[in-house]
Amino acid sequence: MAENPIIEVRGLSKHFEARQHLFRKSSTGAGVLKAVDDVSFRIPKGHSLGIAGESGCGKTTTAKMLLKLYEPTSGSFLFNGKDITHLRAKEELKQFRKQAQLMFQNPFEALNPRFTIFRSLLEPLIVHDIGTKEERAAFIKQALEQVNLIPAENFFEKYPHQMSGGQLQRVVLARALIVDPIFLVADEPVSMLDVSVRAGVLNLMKTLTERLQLTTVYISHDLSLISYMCEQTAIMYLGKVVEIGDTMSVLQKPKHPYTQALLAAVPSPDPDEEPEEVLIKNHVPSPINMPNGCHFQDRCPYTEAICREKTPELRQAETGQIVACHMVTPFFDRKAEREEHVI
Amino acid sequence: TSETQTQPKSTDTPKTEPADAKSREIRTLQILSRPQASAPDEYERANLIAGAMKELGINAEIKAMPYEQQSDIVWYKRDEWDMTGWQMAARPERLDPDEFVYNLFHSSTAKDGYNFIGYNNPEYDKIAEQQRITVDREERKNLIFKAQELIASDVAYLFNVHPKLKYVYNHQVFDPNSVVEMAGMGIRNIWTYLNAAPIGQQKNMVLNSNDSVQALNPFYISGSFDSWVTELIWDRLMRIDKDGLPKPWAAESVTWKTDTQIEIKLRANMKWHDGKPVTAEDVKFSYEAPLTGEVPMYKPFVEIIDKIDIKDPLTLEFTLKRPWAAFETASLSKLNLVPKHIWGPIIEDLKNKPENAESYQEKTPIGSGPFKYENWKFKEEVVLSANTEHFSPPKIEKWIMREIPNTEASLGMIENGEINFLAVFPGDGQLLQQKVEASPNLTMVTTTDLGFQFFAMNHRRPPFNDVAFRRALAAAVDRDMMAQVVYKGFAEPGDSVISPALPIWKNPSLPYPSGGVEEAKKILQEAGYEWDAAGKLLYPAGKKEELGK
Amino acid sequence: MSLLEVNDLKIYYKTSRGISKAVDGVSFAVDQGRSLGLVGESGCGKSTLVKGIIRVLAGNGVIAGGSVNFDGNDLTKMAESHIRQVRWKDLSLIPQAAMDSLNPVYPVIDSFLEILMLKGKLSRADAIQRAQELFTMVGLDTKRLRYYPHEFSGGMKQRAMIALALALSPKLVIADEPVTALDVIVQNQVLRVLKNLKKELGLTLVMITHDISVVAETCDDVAVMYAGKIIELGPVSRVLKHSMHPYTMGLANAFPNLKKTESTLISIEGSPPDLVDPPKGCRFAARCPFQIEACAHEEPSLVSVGDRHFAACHRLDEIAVLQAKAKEVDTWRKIPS
Amino acid sequence: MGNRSKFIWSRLAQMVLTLWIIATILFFIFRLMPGNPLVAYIDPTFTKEQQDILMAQFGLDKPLWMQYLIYLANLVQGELGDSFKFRAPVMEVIWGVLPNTLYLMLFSFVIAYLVGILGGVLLAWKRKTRFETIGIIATLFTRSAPQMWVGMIVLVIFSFHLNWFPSGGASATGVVYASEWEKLTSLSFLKHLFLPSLTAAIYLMGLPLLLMRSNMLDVMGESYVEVARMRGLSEQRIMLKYAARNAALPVVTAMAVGIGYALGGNVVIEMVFSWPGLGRLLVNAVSASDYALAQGAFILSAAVMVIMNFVADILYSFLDPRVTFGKGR
Amino acid sequence: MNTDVRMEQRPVQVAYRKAGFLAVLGKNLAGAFRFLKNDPFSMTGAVIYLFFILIALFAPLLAPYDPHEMIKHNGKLAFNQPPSAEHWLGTTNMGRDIFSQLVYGAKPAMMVGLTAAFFVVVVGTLVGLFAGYYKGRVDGVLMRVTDIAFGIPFEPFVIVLVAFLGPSVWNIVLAMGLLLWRDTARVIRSQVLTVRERSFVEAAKISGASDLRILFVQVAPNILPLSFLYGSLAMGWAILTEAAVSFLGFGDPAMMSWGFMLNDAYASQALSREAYWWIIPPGIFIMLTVMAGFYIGRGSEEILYPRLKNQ
Ligand SMILES: Nc1ncnc2c1ncn2[C@@H]1O[C@H](COP(=O)(O)OP(=O)(O)OP(=O)(O)O)[C@@H](O)[C@H]1O
Ligand SMILES: Nc1ncnc2c1ncn2[C@@H]1O[C@H](COP(=O)(O)OP(=O)(O)OP(=O)(O)O)[C@@H](O)[C@H]1O
Ligand SMILES: [Mg+2]
Ligand SMILES: [Mg+2]
Repeated sequence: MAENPIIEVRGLSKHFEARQHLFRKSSTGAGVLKAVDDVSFRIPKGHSLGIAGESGCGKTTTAKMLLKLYEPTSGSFLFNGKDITHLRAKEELKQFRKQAQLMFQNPFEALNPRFTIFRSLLEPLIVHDIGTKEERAAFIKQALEQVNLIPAENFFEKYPHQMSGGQLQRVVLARALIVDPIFLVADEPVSMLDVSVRAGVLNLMKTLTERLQLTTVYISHDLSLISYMCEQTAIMYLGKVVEIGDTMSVLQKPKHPYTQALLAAVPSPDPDEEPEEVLIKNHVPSPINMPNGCHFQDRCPYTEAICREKTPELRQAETGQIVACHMVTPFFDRKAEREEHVI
Repeated sequence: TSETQTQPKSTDTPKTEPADAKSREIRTLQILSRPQASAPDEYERANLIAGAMKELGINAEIKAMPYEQQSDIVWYKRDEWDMTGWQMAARPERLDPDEFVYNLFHSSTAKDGYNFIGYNNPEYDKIAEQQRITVDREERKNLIFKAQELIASDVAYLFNVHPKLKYVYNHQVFDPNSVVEMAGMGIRNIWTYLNAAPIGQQKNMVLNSNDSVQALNPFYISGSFDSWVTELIWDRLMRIDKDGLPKPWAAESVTWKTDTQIEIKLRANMKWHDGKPVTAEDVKFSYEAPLTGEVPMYKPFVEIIDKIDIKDPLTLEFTLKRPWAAFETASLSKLNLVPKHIWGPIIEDLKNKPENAESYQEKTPIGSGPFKYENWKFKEEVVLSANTEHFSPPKIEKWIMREIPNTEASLGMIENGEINFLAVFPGDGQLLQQKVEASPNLTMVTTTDLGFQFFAMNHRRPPFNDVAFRRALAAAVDRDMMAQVVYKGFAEPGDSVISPALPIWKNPSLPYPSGGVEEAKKILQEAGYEWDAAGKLLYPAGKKEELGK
Repeated sequence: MSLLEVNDLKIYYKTSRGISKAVDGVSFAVDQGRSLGLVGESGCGKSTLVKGIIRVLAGNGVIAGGSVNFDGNDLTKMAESHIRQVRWKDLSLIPQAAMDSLNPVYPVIDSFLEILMLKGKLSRADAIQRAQELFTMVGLDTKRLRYYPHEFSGGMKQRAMIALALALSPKLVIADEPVTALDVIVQNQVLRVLKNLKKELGLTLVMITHDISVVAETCDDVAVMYAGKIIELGPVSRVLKHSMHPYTMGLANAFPNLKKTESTLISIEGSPPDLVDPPKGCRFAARCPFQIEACAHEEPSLVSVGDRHFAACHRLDEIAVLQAKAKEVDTWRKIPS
Repeated sequence: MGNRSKFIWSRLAQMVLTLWIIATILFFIFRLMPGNPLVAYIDPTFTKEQQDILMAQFGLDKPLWMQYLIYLANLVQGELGDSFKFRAPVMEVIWGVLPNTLYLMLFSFVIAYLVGILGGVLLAWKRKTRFETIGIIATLFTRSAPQMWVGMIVLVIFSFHLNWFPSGGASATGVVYASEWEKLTSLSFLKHLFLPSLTAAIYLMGLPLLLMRSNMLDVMGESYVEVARMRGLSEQRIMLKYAARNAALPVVTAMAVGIGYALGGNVVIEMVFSWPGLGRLLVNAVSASDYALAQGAFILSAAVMVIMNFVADILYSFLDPRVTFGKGR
Repeated sequence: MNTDVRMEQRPVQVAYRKAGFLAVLGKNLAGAFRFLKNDPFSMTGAVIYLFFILIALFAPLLAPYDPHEMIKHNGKLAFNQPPSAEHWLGTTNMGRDIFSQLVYGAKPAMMVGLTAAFFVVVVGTLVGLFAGYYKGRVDGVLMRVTDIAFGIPFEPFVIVLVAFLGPSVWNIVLAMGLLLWRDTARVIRSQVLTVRERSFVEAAKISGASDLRILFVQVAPNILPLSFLYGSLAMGWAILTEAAVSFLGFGDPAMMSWGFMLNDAYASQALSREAYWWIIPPGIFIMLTVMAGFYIGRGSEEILYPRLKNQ
């Protein structure tokens, strides 16, 4: 691919120590929880990547590492070609913070309940020393108008609890955009919103990110939303990326049995459509102390001996996307190297 | 700190002030006192004294502090304090004037002994030494009188009062005629315990204490309540009689062969509480054990003894290194007779250990006294039972001392009969009297205390190093008012270390200054003191404040 | 006669700001063996409605009118002691927060035993047996009966609650948002469990959700609620395919469809009215792109628009035009935010 | 398992560390005070030799660091040194009063927590009624009243005026009990125990009562209580098995911590009622400058508190299956 | 929507930044008191405090006598007098006016209460904030220190310290200050632990704010009301403790505090004398001030013992 990626992630992992009860034998036991395990991808400038997967598969953890809220256990993270995995220097970190922003799942939580909207939007300006007093007011006004909160002045002195979820989510977006980021991560940005307003926020995000040429990572368990928002899609399962590629290929011609199941499980708003059979067994196993081999082995309808022995490598499928499954015939034999997981 | 309300009277002070007034100003004097909470009377007296000083134009400030802090300063920082509240408590051996007269004022004890005020008068020293070795009572009395005169005219102490001891007993329980009053000690004494005759169902004497019994140990002088118990369990060769004079007790006779030789005949058939006989060996052991170093507190009382010879199983001869007038009181009436068969091995054992006999607590203390140990519930009560085999058996069956730290409660308990002898009452005498008068069962007996309350002045420091200043202060302090206000009449104004309760030793006419503020001012003026325009007292010309800031 | 008939039910909350008319004249019926989906925006009164039906409202909630006929009895008039018998035995409700619906300090089996022994009058052994059956029925490992609720995943808890709801074989099960907050695969599993039970046990089901896809997949009928009122009611395929109310149309536009990626999502701007002081006319008027004069002061009533299909709109007569217009993005843009 | 025992071990290690630091602070507070620690016990008329003997007897003749090491070594063996005042091992002196403190504490806790928990449930049950308002205000009264004051009033009424209970002490005059059990079950002892316990309980019960009430209100809003109601369970059952059971968790913890506090002795009450307990012992020791004893009593109370804090944690996790330990979430 | 929001070159203004910080802090402090307005209980508590603060301030005007003065009528000491027009609450056994003492007693109560509360709020909040926010080692150390504070028996500690440092109110306050912050710290910490998990804190981090800024600008305002609540409770504890310590005889003799009055009454056998006018009023006043704290805290004892869930 011609364009240099803004985001490049190589073998990123995050492990947690599991907790347990003092007296009772817990169902999980002690051990290491591999929330994210060896994840790699690249996102070129202006592109958007959707990450989907079941609850607890490590989506949020990945997002947090992308925003340097978590220090990865291993692997590296390149931003604009620069390795910033272990970036500590204050100024540089601040610079990064200005360029990478997050949009939160729960807008009711994302704003300080004791701050007015104006105050919340002012905070990043103060932190980054942007503008004079008058200019700042203008910036905030602009930012609110940009997210369709018009007339902006009406919202200045409001507190979060005085606003609706849809409005708040827009404020959250405005706050993310007010520092002119080049990279935006949206972690389930609309899952807390009502259906009727959800579309509004999504459309707004879509147009703004396109107009501002933002590189985005969009996290959701809702594949239909991802298909609506993103060019590329990564499917995660228990800390690992199992399938990644163009949204079209991944969602229309899924190769990994997990992706297939996931797609089959999405209910259709069309009452006449026959629901598909979801070929998946059991529950998500405990992410603590995973067995050898493929993480999906216990639920997969196609499991064979090799799945229990060897962790499948990511390989390119004939449809273009990259898949981690022993059962998918590789498009060409060469093992897809991490650096090559370009999308 | 606290200030009194009275303003200095400037009417009779000179309007013109001396030119060098500034340098002659007397610093603010500090009066140490225990806090009102723990010693209300001392604190109130300090207030009254500070008030009197203010009237003389002297700034005084009361510093309240716990007793430990106060004593640390008074004992160990002997030149750092000005005035302090203090008291001398009544103890039987203090019925002999020696301790007060010698220890408190002899210059030899000024450095690290009892003479913490730093009183130094060679003439007095001589008298104090003389009375110690004057065995003849009349002769000694003159010396004691003279000593008191000197103390009074020098105003060695700022005497306040001899409080009145207030005891209450239940006359439905004890025959009033059988209750014995002891000079300077009141009715709470061993003679009452021995003599009190129960007249009803209640055969026990139940009295109160307001602090814990610390130990029941014949070799350890601990708290005063401990001594109430120990003197009952352990006999002594002599005991102080109700007239304040020692009389033979376990000894049948005490005969002074010479000024330094005393022959002691033991009573026959005395037995320890464990049934073993009391022998001369035991007596000798009792007097020699302190010399081993394992009984440090009793050592001072036996050091004077040169040797003890056993003449026969019931006769001993004590030889003193030099004559000592107070020997009967301070030694023969003081040391407990201890069974050698019990304590001998203990003392031997202790010789190799850091501890000494003071820390040894017998499970069941064994003495030969009129009461036997029965039970001790820590912080609750001590129970003794009558030793019917004693040569002077008590009439009560049991002697029980209950620890009741709460004064209100002790009052309530004597009223409702939970106790029948109020042995300690630090509270308001007037109230006690009202309660007793309102009760058909109770009788109150008050006695002027052997001990006394005073304020010590530090003779090492100006202005107290000036007799005139001390005399003026003494004149200004209204001791009658103290007795009336602070003690609600339950005290007698004091002017001597010897209590009026001891007429044999007390000098009735002492030259202790009085006359109030007017008289005080006169004394000061005569001594050259002056006042500045604001009415503040100034040192006499040529003297300046050296300790001020 | 229907198993459950709700007639003009009104449920109000006393709040510091005044009376909040959370449910304001709702009528519907559920026949034996059928399933009704209740959809609507957050806060439109769905939970209030079902809680009102079995009278477990919060302290400040009152039933202000109407009746609830269940199995021939009016639940609103029933004595408390009597309705206590009905609860769970004849009618069980899986509440919205099923995740936190089990007493956290007892193992899950205790909840089953309590119900089965106390209300079902089973012996302990029978109760355990029955609990195991129920667990198997919803696809849970019977070993898990001894676990504590917090040791269950969200989907498992939801299934356990379903099992518990079925413990006494009630005639009607009401499930309040049984799959919200579950991810797709688990959601799919839970819905499958419900569907199977419906098929096998002939369960009558009322299911609340705000996801019309869920309704489309699971229910026979659907009622669309808006601001305390039902604005459209009918068989699922009719309501979703031939929506008669602008709100329902809007709702359909707002749903992304995985199979039709080219379509744009359209949102309904604005937010529902304040229930303490609802507008006089149609409650949706302020957000409706087809609003006319009458909408502002006259409340439309729920009228039949065909085969068991009802809707409440003043412009039902021009419905074909509206339906066409509703598909256009610009139609919905005109509404001021 | 690993994590679990690691937690317990690390908590134990923490406890030891905490105690060590407290002991050290205490040691230096007592030693670094100006003046001779034995000031109240060394009569200035003692000869130098006598003073030295005394200093040696209490180990005060050695250099400070050595005293400290000896002190620590003794502490590890449960040795608290000798009381200056009683000339007896501190441990022995403390043992003499500890049972009484225990009885007073247990009795008052039983009263307080019974009344408190029941009262809390009742207040929560009757919420938004006048009963509740009055109940809360009354409870706040009991919680705000100075204990000595309540004690005095109780004393005047029940002892001085009505003469129902003795006015002080722990046992009747001259009674000797064959065993602690006989003492505990004797009417006379219980009579002595009653007033001080009552006074302590009046103060203590406020905490469980208010805590229980507000927890109840919290829990009653929880989904599982609502659902229990949906299940048609009886109101009593819901209140007790659902609401109260869950609401009691923090109360139990509070009680464990409270016992820790209380074992130090309730100084004021022991003072007013002449109760021979640890608190009074400590105050007496402090005012009598019996540092060894004060230090010992203090360390002991501290140890009990530290242990009870630990017990509270463990108890909580025992009672609440949801509590987890470790570093993660 | 059609404005381009690219804002590239923005001048830096440091001064404004600082002013903004202070302004926010000030506003938040004001916000912390806002809860008073909405809660009749808290309001009652605040009114009681105000009442006593006024009494404390105007004591010399309100009290007819100096509280230490031994009053003489016609040269005779007026002691142990029952209430009369002259002495509304009678006199003590030393002839001091009880009413005047009561009035003067408000000052030390308020002084002790407020300073102790201040100590508790400041130290407890800071410790709680840092421990909760920084977690890890900082938390470890601070919480160990808190554990130590929790291991020290409170009343005995105050007594020991006061016995050593001398009987002054300030020493009592110091002793309380050294320990009482512990509850506040623990509660604030657990509160901070939850607040710091809320996304707006993450949002602030993502916006590049420094830890200290997040701590004081974002987190602190959310826990301040709790701190004030604790302050009000601490005030009650402080007053009760001062009373108890005074009662035990370790009080400041120069301060006419209510606890001291109770001690005086008790030591002077006011009970046996049935001088209720001497015993009851100081008790009531102590009770009222302490209760005021509880009222402000709305009796929320549960905040004293937060569930240990998240420790
Ligand atoms: N701070 C943490 N400490 C311990 N475990 C964590 C932590 N954060 C996340 N986990 C665990 O890591 C795993 C992945 O969590 P993550 O939040 O990334 O999942 P997710 O895909 O975002 O899930 P959801 O869809 O529910 O938001 C989960 O098992 C979670 O419990
Ligand atoms: N106890 C209550 N007191 C006052 N108002 C209440 C109460 N419970 C609910 N409400 C209000 O009543 C309305 C309906 O609430 P309800 O919970 O029934 O909505 P819902 O449709 O179930 O919403 P959701 O989809 O969010 O669960 C809302 O406006 C809500 O704020
Ligand atoms: Mg997530
Ligand atoms: Mg709901």
